[in-house]
Amino acid sequence: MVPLSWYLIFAAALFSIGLFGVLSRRNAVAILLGIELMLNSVNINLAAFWRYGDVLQMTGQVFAIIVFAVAAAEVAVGLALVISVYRRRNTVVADEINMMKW
Amino acid sequence: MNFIDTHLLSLILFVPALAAVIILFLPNGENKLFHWFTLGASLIPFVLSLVVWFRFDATQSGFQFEEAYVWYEAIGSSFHLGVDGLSLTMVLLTTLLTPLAILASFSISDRVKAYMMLFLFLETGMLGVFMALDLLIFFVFWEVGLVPMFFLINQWGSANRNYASMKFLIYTMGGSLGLLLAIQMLGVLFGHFDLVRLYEGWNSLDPTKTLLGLPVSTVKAIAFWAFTIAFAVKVPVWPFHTWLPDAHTEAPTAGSMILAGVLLKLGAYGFLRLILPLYPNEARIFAGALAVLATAAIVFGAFAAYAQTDFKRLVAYSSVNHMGFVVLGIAAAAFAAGTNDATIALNGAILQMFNHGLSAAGMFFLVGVIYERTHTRDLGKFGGLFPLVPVYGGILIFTSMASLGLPGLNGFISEFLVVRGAWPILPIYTAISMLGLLFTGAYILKGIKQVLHGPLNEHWARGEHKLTEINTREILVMVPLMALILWIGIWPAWILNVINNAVVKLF
Amino acid sequence: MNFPVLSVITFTPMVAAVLILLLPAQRKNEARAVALAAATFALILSLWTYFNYDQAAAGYQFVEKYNWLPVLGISLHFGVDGISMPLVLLTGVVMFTGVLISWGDDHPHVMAGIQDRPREFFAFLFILASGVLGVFVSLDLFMLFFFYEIAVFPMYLLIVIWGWIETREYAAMKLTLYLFIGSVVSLVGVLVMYWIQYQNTGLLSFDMLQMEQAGFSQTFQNIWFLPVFFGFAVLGGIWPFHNWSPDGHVAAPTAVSMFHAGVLMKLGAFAALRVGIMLLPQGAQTWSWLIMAFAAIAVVYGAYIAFVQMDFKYMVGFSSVSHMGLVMLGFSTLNQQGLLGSGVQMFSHGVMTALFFAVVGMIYDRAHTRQIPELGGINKIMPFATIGFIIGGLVSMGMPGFSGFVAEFPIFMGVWGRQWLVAVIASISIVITAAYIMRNIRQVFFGELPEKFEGHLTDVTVLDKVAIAVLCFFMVVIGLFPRFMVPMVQTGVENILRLLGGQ
Amino acid sequence: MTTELLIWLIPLPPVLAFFLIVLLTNKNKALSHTIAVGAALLSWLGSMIVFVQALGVEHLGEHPLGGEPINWLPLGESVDTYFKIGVLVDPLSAVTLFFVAWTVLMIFLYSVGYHNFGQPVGDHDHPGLPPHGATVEEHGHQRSSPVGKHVVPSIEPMYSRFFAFIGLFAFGMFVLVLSDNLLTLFVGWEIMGLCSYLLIGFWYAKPSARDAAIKAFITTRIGDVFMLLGIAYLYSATGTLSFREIFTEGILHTLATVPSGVLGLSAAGLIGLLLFIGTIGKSAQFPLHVWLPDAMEGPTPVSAMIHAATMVSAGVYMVIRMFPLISLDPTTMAVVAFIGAFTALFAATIAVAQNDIKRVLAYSTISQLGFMIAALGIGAYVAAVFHLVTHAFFKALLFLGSGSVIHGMEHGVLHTGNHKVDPQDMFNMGGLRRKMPITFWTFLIGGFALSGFPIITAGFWSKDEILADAFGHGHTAVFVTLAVAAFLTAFYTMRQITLTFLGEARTKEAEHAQETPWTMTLPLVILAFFAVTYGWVGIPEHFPALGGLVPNWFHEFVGGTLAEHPEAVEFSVWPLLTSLFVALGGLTFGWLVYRNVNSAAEDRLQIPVLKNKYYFDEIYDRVFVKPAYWFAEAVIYKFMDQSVIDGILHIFGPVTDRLGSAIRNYFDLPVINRFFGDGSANVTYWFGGKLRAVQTGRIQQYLMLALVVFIGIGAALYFFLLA
Repeated sequence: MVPLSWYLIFAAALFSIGLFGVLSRRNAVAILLGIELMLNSVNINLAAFWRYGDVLQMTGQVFAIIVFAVAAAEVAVGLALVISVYRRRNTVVADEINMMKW
Repeated sequence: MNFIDTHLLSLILFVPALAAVIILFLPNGENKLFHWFTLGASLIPFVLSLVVWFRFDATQSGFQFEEAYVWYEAIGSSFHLGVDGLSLTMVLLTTLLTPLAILASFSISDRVKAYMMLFLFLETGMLGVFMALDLLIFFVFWEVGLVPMFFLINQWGSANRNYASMKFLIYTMGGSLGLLLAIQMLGVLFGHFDLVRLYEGWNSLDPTKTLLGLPVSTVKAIAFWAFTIAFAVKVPVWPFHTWLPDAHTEAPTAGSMILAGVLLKLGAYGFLRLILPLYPNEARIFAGALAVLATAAIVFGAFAAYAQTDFKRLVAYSSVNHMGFVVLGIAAAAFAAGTNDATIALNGAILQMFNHGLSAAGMFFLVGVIYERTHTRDLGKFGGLFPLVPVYGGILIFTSMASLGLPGLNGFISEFLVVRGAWPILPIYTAISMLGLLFTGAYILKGIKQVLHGPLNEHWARGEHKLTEINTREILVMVPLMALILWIGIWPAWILNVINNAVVKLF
Repeated sequence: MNFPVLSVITFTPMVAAVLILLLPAQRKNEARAVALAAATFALILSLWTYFNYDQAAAGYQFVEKYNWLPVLGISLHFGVDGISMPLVLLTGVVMFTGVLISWGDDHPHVMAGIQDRPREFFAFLFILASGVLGVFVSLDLFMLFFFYEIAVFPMYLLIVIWGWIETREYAAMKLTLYLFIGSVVSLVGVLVMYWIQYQNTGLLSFDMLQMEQAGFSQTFQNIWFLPVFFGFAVLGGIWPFHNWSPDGHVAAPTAVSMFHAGVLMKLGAFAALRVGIMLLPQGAQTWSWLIMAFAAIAVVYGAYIAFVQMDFKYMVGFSSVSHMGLVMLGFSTLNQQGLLGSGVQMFSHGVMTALFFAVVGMIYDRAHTRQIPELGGINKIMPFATIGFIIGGLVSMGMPGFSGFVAEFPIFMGVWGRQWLVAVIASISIVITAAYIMRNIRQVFFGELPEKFEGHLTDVTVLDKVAIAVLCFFMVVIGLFPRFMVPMVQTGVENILRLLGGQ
Repeated sequence: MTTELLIWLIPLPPVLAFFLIVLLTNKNKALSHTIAVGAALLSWLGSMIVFVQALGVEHLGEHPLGGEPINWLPLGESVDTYFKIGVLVDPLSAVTLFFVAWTVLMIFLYSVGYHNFGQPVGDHDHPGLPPHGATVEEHGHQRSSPVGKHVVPSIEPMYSRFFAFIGLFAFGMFVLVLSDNLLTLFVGWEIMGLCSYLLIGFWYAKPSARDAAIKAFITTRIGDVFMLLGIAYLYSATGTLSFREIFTEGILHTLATVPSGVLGLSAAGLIGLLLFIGTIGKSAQFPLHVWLPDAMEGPTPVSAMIHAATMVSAGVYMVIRMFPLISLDPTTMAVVAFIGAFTALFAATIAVAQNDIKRVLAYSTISQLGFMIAALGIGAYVAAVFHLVTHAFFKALLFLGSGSVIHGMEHGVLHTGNHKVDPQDMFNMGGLRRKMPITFWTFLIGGFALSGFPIITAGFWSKDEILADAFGHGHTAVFVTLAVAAFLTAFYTMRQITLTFLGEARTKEAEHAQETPWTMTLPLVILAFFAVTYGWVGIPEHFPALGGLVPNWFHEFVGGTLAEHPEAVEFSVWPLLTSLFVALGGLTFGWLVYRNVNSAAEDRLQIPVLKNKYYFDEIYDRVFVKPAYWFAEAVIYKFMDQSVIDGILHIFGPVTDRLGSAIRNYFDLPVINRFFGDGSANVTYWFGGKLRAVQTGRIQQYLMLALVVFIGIGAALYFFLLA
């Protein structure tokens, strides 16, 4: 079967893409997507380690599920914020959301 | 009854304070009530001290009627009371003068309640100093006396009272700083403040040892001066005397009576009770300096009094002059402790303290009497009042003569004894102080001349300014004083015996 | 000792605070009533404890110990000894009187006391009180800190919200910063001690009774004593870190000033003693000369500045700098008389200065000025307050017959034991104190009553009189019968001397 | 009643009278003078009894009366160091007691009349001023028709007070005479001082009287303080003041040998000198004589008489009493002799130029006392005592006489109502011998006695004895001086008599003068009797013709006072001739000169320097009084107390203030508050401001930063841990 390293490399790549998205995109939604990518890359890692580790222990899956939950919550909150910002400011560009800035 | 027997001193001491507290709870505005209640309350200590006086066994040495209670054992201070011939005389003087002073202040109508309370507290404070056999207690009462006096002057005094009262308070407190420190040092050294034990312990210190990093002799010298200055300010010895004319002049009549009658004695008492026994050597060494100051007080006091145009100030300066003799006697005794001359000098000094208490109180009261009627103390504004107030005039002349030291009256005995005792020891100073004695005559006669004699100042003769004769209450105040003045002048043995025994035993 | 009296005392104010906050805002008098009830209760309890403290047995009594965070060796460990017992009582007294005088007079013309949002005021005040009490009673270093911070933080709000409009932000911030910086500094020291103890004895515990046996090395103590001691001493208003205190006094509302000067500063001194001197005795011996120097400076310095103050509250503020200097002076002697004196002085000064601020506040609330030259003739209007202030003044000038003398005399004796010169220098302050106290009494209370006050001023309320009376009572009783307090303090002092080794 | 007790009791009645009058009978004049005179009578009685008993005692000098002294001041460890007082009657005090008792009684009696007892109260008399007389209406036979009104002398307003004072005075004198020690003697001495003050200033409303009183008191007090010093010295040197103990061989010897360390005098010398200064003050010797003439301001003439005749004798009495001690040191004796002789002459010269009848007598008193002092100074103990006694009598007589004259004149003045006429100025008198015969004859006797009219008057014998002693002991200078003085004495006495009594009345007042009541004349007569007879008890044995007719009792008796009996100086004719010459010469010369002088203008002896008493008052005023007051006020009070001492005190307040505000404003506020307190805050603030730039608010920048940091830390960890 495919060695663990492949999964890891794949996850790392996915993470990097996500990170790049977060850092480079100006659109808030896109940034959120990037974050999703990063989370999921972590999930892949977790699953992979579980599979190659002690199968009887459920920790890997459990953590992955927790991450799903967190991610869902985060998307929900995040999108809600973005929408509310858009309603007020007619923009979803991160740089223009600077009300909190001094 | 038994309780009274065993607690005589503390009763004498605390009855006034207790009465003061009671007054606090009496209904306001009842001036008459306050007057009489206070008078009664102040008479109790007098009666009790008479009891002590008659039960006192002059022949035996040491302290009598001793009482000791736990007070502040943490630093080794106990509430230790006791009297010997020296303090008993002063206690008697205090308890005698206070009722008179209170009787004298019946004319006070402003805030009588507070006034009377202060007065009673004042009495407690003074008595405590005379009775205390514990240095800390001594200091406690020493300071306690100040506050009521401050407020008496500051609240019921005349025009310049603020200045005078502050001067009095700060000066005396400043003076007693050294006392405080020295007492603390003694406490640290010995772990207790008990006088009776200190008398031995302190003098038996090995002079070669070092205390607090200083040689014992130095420490003693410093402590000696600390004590001396505190007492010198109180006496007051020239040149620490300038608070006195101000305080006396501004104080209310009764206040001046007590101030001159008793408070000044505290200082002299301190000399006798603490300095001579505790620092015999230092006292001997510095007696010369003390004598110089005493002589200065006598001479300059007399001159300054002679220069006054304010009747009360004149009398105030006379106190400086008279207390100078006390100090002179003390200096002489310090110089030649143990000799017969010293004994005589001390007898003179102590008797002089008592005598001055009588005559000065009387003089201040008489000044007050005429001040209440004329509202001026300016000698220039009087003149020829004798025909208007013959009785007052007679009393005034009598008291003045006592203060002048006329033989046959009390002042002469003590002054003679002081001179007699001091002459062989400090002849020069004694001789110079004679000049003071001469000018005593000068200023006394000046006072009489300006007030009573000469052409009548018509301003007081008629109309709303008409000068009224001294009234019965006021005469009542003077009678005991005059009686004692005369009695001591003619037959001093009754009091001198007690004093002499104390002196012989103590020094 | 089954009944947990100490924790009850400590948490009573806390609970009361919560209760008060639950009340609707406009019901001022209920809030006051609850406050008064709680304060009275605490006072009674503390009195009860005070009189049930067994002086023969000495040591820590009414001890309670509950595990709080066993892993780190933190426990809710309460207990009082001869030093802290009087301070608990002091807190009780100040709390009680503070509530009384904050009740004030809601006469439309006067509006004395706290008329604005009393609910919140009392709530914060009680949290503060609770913290203070906690510090005094806790034998656990962590808890001590815990309560210490609790005590400090409400001050900010109390001053900022109810303080004197002119300077309240400045003063509040200044005070908070000083105190927090101080506490942080000492916190570091404490944590280090905690750690070293772990190394030495292998046990993780903040319990001070155990720390006493931690066996800190001489060098360690020399190094860490200074931060620990001075960190706390800042709250004790030690020179040259005293400056927050007069400003704070001036800005704070009356009751807060009373707490501040009366209790809070004792908090610092107490903590400095408990943690600094008792846990690092050799360090204390090494550095006592420094403390003595600072303290001596503070004594004279404070007196001199107070002498020239034209602002009544500043005058009192600096006088308490001077008096706290005496406390520190007593600490620095590290001998029986000195520590004894400090112990008593902490109580005496607490009561005395509380009284001062109470009276000053009463006058200010009515006359709306604190400028001494503008005041005068107050005794015609508030004689009772006048008498109170005079008694306080006599205490503060160390007049025999009052608690001040009982406290100061041993302190000076202690100093004599160490360095007579300092005693001489420090004693100057006595005269200066006498001078400004008497001068101000004369001016403010007996001077000429300015006509602008004619009829505009009202006498103090009954509650105020009660407060004054209570405070005076303690000063006089201790002055006349030192036995009332001294032996108890002495038991505490014995313990300290034991730790200091020797004796 | 034992003699001792009696002696103790003698002084008491007058003092009791004093208190009775002051306290009780002040209002009732009759009662007051009854009490006073009664008291004087009792004392007189006692004195006479004691005197007689003293005469009976053998060797009174060795065994004086008086008995055991009693403890007065308990001093020192044991009873024998206590100070004891007692009474003592030895020959000296006995004779003194004799004349004191007599004169005192006479004064008391005389005062009744002098103060116009029985006369109506004055119209506008004022306490403190002499009475101005009262107007009475005479009614004719029809009661309703007033015939006319005229002014009569009015009673003294302070009548009772006067008797109280002289009562106290008598007490003082008796105490002084009877006491057996120097201290109680001093007590009496000073009490008399007080009385003289009170009596001179009796009419206190008169500024002149008031000032004279003060002058008298202060001047005598100068002497007194030195005397007190002497007493103290004596007491400390010998441990006693009792005459019995001091005048014993041992003590006197030690005193004579111990040096005092002052001017090379022996202890005895210095003590003697100090005591003698006391006498100078009391007996108005040069240079402290100035008070006595002013003392005449007192109620004419009684207080004057008290001062002149009695009190001043006290001074002499004291030196005589202390003679054994004083005589130990020749220097002191020389001083005494000099002062005495000088004063005698000096005063006499002044007396010559005085017009006030009393002042003449005052100066003559000073001069006569000078005689006594001089006699003592040359060791003529008995002579001094003798002259003391005789002088007391005739001088008393003269003063009372002059008083009587003045009283008579005042009557005249009241009659004419012309108050400008001074009733005391001798040039307003003249021819009074007819108006007031008794006064004239008694005054004549007194005057002759004073001037030493040979044989019959007492003054002759005493003065003669002094001159004889001076001559006999070879003190020529003293002898000459005294002789001249004696001549002058006789001269001004005659001048006085001539101007007053002889010739014609020079004023209407003198014409209307009238004789005084019996209460005043009776004393005159009695005193005149003694002024004559008393001299006969002391006639020297070897006196031609008279010598030995009567034994020289006085010399025997008084001489016995001394331990070694002074032998009488052997008789020499020269002094006798001298005294005869000066007495008679002076009298005749005086009469010749003044017989027809009618006004002060014609008096050629009105030399300013004499008239103004050699300007002593002015000099003293400039040299002592004014500077003293200036010193007291300007130097001591204004400068030393108020400027220097208070100045120093007043520095403290401001200094504290400055120091305090300096600390507050230049250290506390700037350094501690601003620099450290706010300073640290500001630094933080500034730093924060600088750091603001980092906070862009761009989430992606933050993330980038986080990434960089993460990588950095990761690298670091990698580097440190793994590698």
